[in-house]
Amino acid sequence: MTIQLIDELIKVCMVLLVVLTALVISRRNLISLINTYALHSLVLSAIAFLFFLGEGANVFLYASILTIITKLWLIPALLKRTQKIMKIYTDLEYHYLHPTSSIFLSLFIVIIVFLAFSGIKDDLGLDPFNYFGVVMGFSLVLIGFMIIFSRIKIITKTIGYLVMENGVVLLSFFVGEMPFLIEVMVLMDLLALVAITSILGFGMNSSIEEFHKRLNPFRNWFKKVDEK
Amino acid sequence: MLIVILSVLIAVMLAIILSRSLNMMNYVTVFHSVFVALFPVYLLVKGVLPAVFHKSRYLVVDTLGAYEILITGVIFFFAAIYAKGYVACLIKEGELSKANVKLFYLGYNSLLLAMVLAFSSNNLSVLWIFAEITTIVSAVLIVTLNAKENIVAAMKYVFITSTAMLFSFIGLILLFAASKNGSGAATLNWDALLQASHQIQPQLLFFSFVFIFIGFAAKSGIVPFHTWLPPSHSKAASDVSVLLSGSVLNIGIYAILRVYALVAKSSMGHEASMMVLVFGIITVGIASLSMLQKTNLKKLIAYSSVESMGFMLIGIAAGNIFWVLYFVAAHAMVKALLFFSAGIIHRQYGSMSMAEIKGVFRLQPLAALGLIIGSVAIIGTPLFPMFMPKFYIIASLAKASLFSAIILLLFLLIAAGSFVWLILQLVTMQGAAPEPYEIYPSMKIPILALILLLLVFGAYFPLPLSGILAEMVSLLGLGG
Amino acid sequence: MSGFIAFAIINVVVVMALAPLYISLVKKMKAFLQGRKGPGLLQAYYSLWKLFKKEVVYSSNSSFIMRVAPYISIISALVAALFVPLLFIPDDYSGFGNIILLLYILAVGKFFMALGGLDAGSAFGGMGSSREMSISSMVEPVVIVLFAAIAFVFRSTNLFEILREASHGLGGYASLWLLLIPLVIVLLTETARIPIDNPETHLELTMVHEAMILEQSGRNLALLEIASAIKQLLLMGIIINLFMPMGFNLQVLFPAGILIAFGAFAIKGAFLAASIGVIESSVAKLRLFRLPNLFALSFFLSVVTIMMEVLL
Amino acid sequence: MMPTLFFQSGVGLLLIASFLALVFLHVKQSRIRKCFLALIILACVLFLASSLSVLLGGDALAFYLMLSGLRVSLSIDVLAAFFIGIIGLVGLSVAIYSLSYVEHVGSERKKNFMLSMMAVFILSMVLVVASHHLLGFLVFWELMSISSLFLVLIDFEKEETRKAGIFYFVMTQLSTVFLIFAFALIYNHAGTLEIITIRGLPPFIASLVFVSLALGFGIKAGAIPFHKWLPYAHPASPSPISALMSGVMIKVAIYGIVRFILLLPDKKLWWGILILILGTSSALLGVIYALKEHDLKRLLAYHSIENIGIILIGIGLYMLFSWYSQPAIALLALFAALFHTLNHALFKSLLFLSAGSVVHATHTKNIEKMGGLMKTMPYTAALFLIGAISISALPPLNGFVSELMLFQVFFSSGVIASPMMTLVLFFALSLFALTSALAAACFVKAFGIVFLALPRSKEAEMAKESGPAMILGQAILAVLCIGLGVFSFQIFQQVGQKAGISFDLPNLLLISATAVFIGAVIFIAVRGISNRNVRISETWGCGIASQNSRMEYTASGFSDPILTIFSSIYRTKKINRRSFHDHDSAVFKEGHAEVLLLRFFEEYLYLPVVRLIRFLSSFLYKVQNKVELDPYLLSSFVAILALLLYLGVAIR
Repeated sequence: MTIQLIDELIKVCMVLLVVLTALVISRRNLISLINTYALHSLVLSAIAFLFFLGEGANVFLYASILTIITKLWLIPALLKRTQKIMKIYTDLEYHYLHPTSSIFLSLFIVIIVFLAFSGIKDDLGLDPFNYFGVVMGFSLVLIGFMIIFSRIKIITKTIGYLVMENGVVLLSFFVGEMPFLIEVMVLMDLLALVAITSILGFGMNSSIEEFHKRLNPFRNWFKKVDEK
Repeated sequence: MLIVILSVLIAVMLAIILSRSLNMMNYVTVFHSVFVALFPVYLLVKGVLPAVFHKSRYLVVDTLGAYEILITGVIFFFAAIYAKGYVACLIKEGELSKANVKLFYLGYNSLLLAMVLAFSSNNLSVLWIFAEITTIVSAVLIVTLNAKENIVAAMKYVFITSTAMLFSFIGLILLFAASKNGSGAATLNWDALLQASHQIQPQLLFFSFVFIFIGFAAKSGIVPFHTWLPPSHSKAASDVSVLLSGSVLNIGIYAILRVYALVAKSSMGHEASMMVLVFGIITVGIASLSMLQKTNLKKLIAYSSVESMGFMLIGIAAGNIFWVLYFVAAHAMVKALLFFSAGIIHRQYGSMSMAEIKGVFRLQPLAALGLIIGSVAIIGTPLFPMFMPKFYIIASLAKASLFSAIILLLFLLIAAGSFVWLILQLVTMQGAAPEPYEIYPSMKIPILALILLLLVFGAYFPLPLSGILAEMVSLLGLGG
Repeated sequence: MSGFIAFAIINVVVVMALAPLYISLVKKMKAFLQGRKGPGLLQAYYSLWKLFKKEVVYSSNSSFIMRVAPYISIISALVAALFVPLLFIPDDYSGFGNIILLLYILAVGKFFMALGGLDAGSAFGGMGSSREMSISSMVEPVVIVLFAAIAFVFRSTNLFEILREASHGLGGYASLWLLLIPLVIVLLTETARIPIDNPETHLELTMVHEAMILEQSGRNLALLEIASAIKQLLLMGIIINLFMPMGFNLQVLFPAGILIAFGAFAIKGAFLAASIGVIESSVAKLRLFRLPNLFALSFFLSVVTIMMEVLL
Repeated sequence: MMPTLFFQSGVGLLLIASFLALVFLHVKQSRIRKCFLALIILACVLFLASSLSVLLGGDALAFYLMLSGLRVSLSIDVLAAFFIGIIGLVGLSVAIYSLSYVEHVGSERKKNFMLSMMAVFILSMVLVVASHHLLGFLVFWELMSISSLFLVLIDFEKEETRKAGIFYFVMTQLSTVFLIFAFALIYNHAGTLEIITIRGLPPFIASLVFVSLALGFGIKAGAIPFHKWLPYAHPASPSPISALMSGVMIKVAIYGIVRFILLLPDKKLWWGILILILGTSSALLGVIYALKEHDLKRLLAYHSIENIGIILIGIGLYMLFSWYSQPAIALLALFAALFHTLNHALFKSLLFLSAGSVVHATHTKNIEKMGGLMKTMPYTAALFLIGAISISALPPLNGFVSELMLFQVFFSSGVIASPMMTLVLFFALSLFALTSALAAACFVKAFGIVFLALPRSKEAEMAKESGPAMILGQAILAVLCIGLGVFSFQIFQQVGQKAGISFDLPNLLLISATAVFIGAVIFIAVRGISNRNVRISETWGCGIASQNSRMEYTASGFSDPILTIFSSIYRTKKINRRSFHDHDSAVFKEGHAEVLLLRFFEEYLYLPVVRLIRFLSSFLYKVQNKVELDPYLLSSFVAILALLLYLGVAIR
């Protein structure tokens, strides 16, 4: 494959990412929300893989594989389990923003990010293509943030956080690869975070006794599904 | 050395997991914190700093790290002693279920571990990860109490800091790229960055500083990222509040200080210090105004933590790192004293509402004394350790910007007013309160010890300490 | 020193001798203007003598303040008499003559009189003291500025020096004539005369000074009367020797010079006392709260004097 | 080295006393309290000795103290020695007075605590004055504030005391804030913290330092418009403490002003004018407010404001005349200010102590409920009278001498080259004269209503004379008041020789002797010629058979004419609420009318600030006290967006 083709493909993937993000903003069904996130991560790993093809650095390959393992399988599974326990299927309400205003705000965000990063574009040595990637990555972070504060349910918030994290990863692809060890540790951290927010989210929707039963010992969390 | 440390840690964790009795867990924890406290002392006395743990230089303990570890160790040590009695009280009152005690101690020791590792990280991204881990572990510690508000508080803590920390990570990525573009060798090792900092593009450096600042500012409760702090510090068990306020908050300031050291000498140094100053002043202002709402004792103390953090930022911006570092230690001690005393008050009255704290001198004289001495100390009264750093930092600030010094002084006055109101309330409110609550001696020891420490450090400034502080300043390259 | 002692004795004797006379003279003048015959010129002496021979009545509520106030009053008046040279200026007057001290020595007497007014617990006495202290505090700035103006003109705060300078004539000090009006107002105020106070009446609405000493009787009342007469004479003496220095401080041989000066002073005093009588008869008493206006006038004139001195 | 040793052992004794009193907080025996007080008395005597040796011998003492790593240099030069002398004197008499007074203070703990804090208080004041190091100054200054705060709060059960405490604290800390600011500026520009380094400041900074010092010390000294804490704090605290606070603590602020003004370089004309305006307004308004007070201790507190004003006038005159290069007159003004400081310390402490005896005896501070105490408490009455004469500036007592010196300075303002300034000074002179006359009026009222005529309440009737220690404590001060007045000429001859200037003071000794002589002659003469019969009878009351206390003139009645004349200064607010039975407001149901005295400075200066802060704080509380997470996240989101915008603009 030629470099041009890869670049084109990456551009396609990025468009896909934007579309998926818009879906995350507007989805109300939790299951489909989680699935959308999984797809989001898949596109991300695809981009990593394309980078591997284009630049040949092994880090991208590992990153791609890791993303698939954790974000396509582990985290969605965890989330789905939580969702099942909590018996919540939809997240209907919005805070501050509605889907349409969210989309407009996202546009605004992109412009601001574009403006803000233009100052260091040359310092970082970014060509327009990479610069676009950086802007997209950062905008994803902010849009994820927007999801966190505009949606009510904890699971949605967690997904918002995950979208943010995807944005960070995307940005890092375009700026330059981080040491692999760091990437792994970040992912571990992410897992722990998702776990804790899920547990806390459960706690908010249940009685204290039930919550503590699950909280301690940890392993109970993964064994039992509440039958009520 | 690494092996010795690791084996101790593993032994500690195993011991906790395996132990059956509460006392056993407590003793192990006390041992652990003593070990942590002695570790930097050993390093300092031996003069082997910086101690490098691996050739990747990811983990390096330099003087600053050792100093912070020492503070952490001391605070955790006192908290561990306090925990013995406090946990027993909590169980007796049914606020902590017995099954959760193990989780509590596990979290306690992991938090200590994460703190130590964070302070020994030379690599900024490693520091970032450990800082994240402290968030998660702290959240676990907060929710061990049987109260729903605790979950909400922990949730706030996790979400607000983690989202902000992601921006920090972006900053780290940018810094990483910048170091590659500037000096050729891509690295996030702090010592290497400091050496190469003059080669890095200043704009880029500043850019990444701003992002890194966001995350760690959230970590240490800087306005407007402070909103998690009052609820989580006030809802957590007092023992945990001590850890959070006296120790965990320091990570943020510590990281900001490190990164600030990189950017301060560049051509964007002025912008950086201006930004830090603005955040500091806003923080002190909002916190001191919020302290005036006299409802909840622990919330008041928590807001005062926010205020102190803001003050540290101001100190950094004013360029008086020497006294900022001393302030960190003083603040940790005072905050520990305040929260320990508040814990006893909480046991006595079953509430933190200030209106209900009546006749405290009759019921809990030691707690009252602790609160009063703590309040007197934290407002920067002379002959207490907070006074000298406050004076010198304000002096430096007045040199940099007269206007902000005046504003700052007025805010500090408001903050002091709230504490005096608290003292008055404690001293004057009499009422037919219940019988004195029986307090375990292990809860009294830390309070007494801290009062003594405060008095000693207030009256006497040890000369070796001055050497250590100066060494840290020169290490950061921020001297004069 | 012996010169001063001689001066002191002569001054005190003159004061004691002349003070009641002018009280009567003013009364006589007022009576004349009202078409009455009026008391004889020696009436004041008779009255005093009679008072001395009467028994003293103390209120059962009163304390020693009541008993000492008359003495302090007369002492303050007599000490003040040492500050105002009436006939001649001694060579050595060290320690005396400070005009501020003079003022405050008079104030001591007033202070104790006011306390004495409160001592018996009667409403009249309290009212009198209250009004007296109000008026005196209103007039105080006026007096001080007036004296400051005088001191400023003569570059001295010592009355002996001022009067010595003035005895050469006021030719060089034209602006000083402006001070005559404030001085007269102060004189009227300090001696409790119309338009500030009414010495004749015992009508509760108008009296000030008389209300204050209402409870005093017998020899104590006599002492107070003498003291206020002396005060009047001293203030008159300042005005006379400042503006009409003819015959004052003659550098002639001892008995003759003194006698001439005494004669001159007595005549000038009589003239001034008569003028006071005229003034008292021709104006109406002011309401208490209108007094600040009057004082403002004299204050203004004093300030103008100073301004003239400073600017011209 | 003896004086240094005296000083140091005095410090040590006070430390021991305060420590022991804290340790034996619960001890009931009054004997042990006597021991503590003996320690304090001894320490004060030692301070006096060391101060006198400096004042007479002239050699400044210098030594140092290690304080949390700082080498705080202490130095007792003539100025410091003078103030230490004041502290020693007043401390001595207050401690003697307390020997019996302290037994009347609440519980055992309170008694011992009061003694402990009193020792710390005296100690801190002495050290503030002695300290020659900015940080040391600040440390002891704070110690002084805190210990006095505790002392104000001794009677903490009362609501008004608590209010007074918080008010006092805020004001005193505000003063510290300004001091910190000024010291920080000095430190920045001079590099070290020795007080003497203040000389090297650039002009603008010097002005800034001056203003903030003037504010800082002005607040502590109680100069108008920063005076509000004084009338709250003084009545709230026990009388010996009021005596210390009013007699000495606010003098320490004066010490600060004098010390720094002497050192500051590049003095501007407007500095002097500022101080003069501050002084004149404090003096005049202080006494005018005092006139309307009927709370005895608050009345005295307002008089403290007045006298601080007088002292400030002296300092202002010093600055003005030295700007116009008239060093001799300037020095006279400075000596007048300092002498008045001493005098005020003496007579105001005396007055507060005797007021304390009175309040203790009658259990009320309201003078409308007193009266007739002259007969039941003759010694206290006599002592109060001496204080009253002294504060009313009547000769031959000390209060008169210092005011006389000020008058002389004013009178010589003709030497100033600028006519405008001369006129301004004459105007200030008239206000000053008004002040001193009003003070006399006020003390006629105070003494007359409290001690003369008939008792106005049961308590006043039952009042008992206080114990010998209390009398002795006051007597020391009273004797000094008389002595310093009568011997002023001789004293200032000595001082003049040392300072190299001549004071043109009247010889009050001679005049008093003359007065005594005349008095004796008059007395003999009157006895010789007059009727010696004395009759005791009812006061004449227009024929009403027996007089009672309701017929007496009241304090409000007494001050009413002056209040009417100054009615534009006392603003009143009339409240009239009525409710009716019907809609047409025809049938009256009930009503409420009241005339409130508007406290001008409180209404227009303090309260708006308090309201603003309270509004902000409750707003922030509302914003920050949400249950949900989202608003919090939104705030950080907005902050981050703002930072991004900033970056977009800043980095180009």
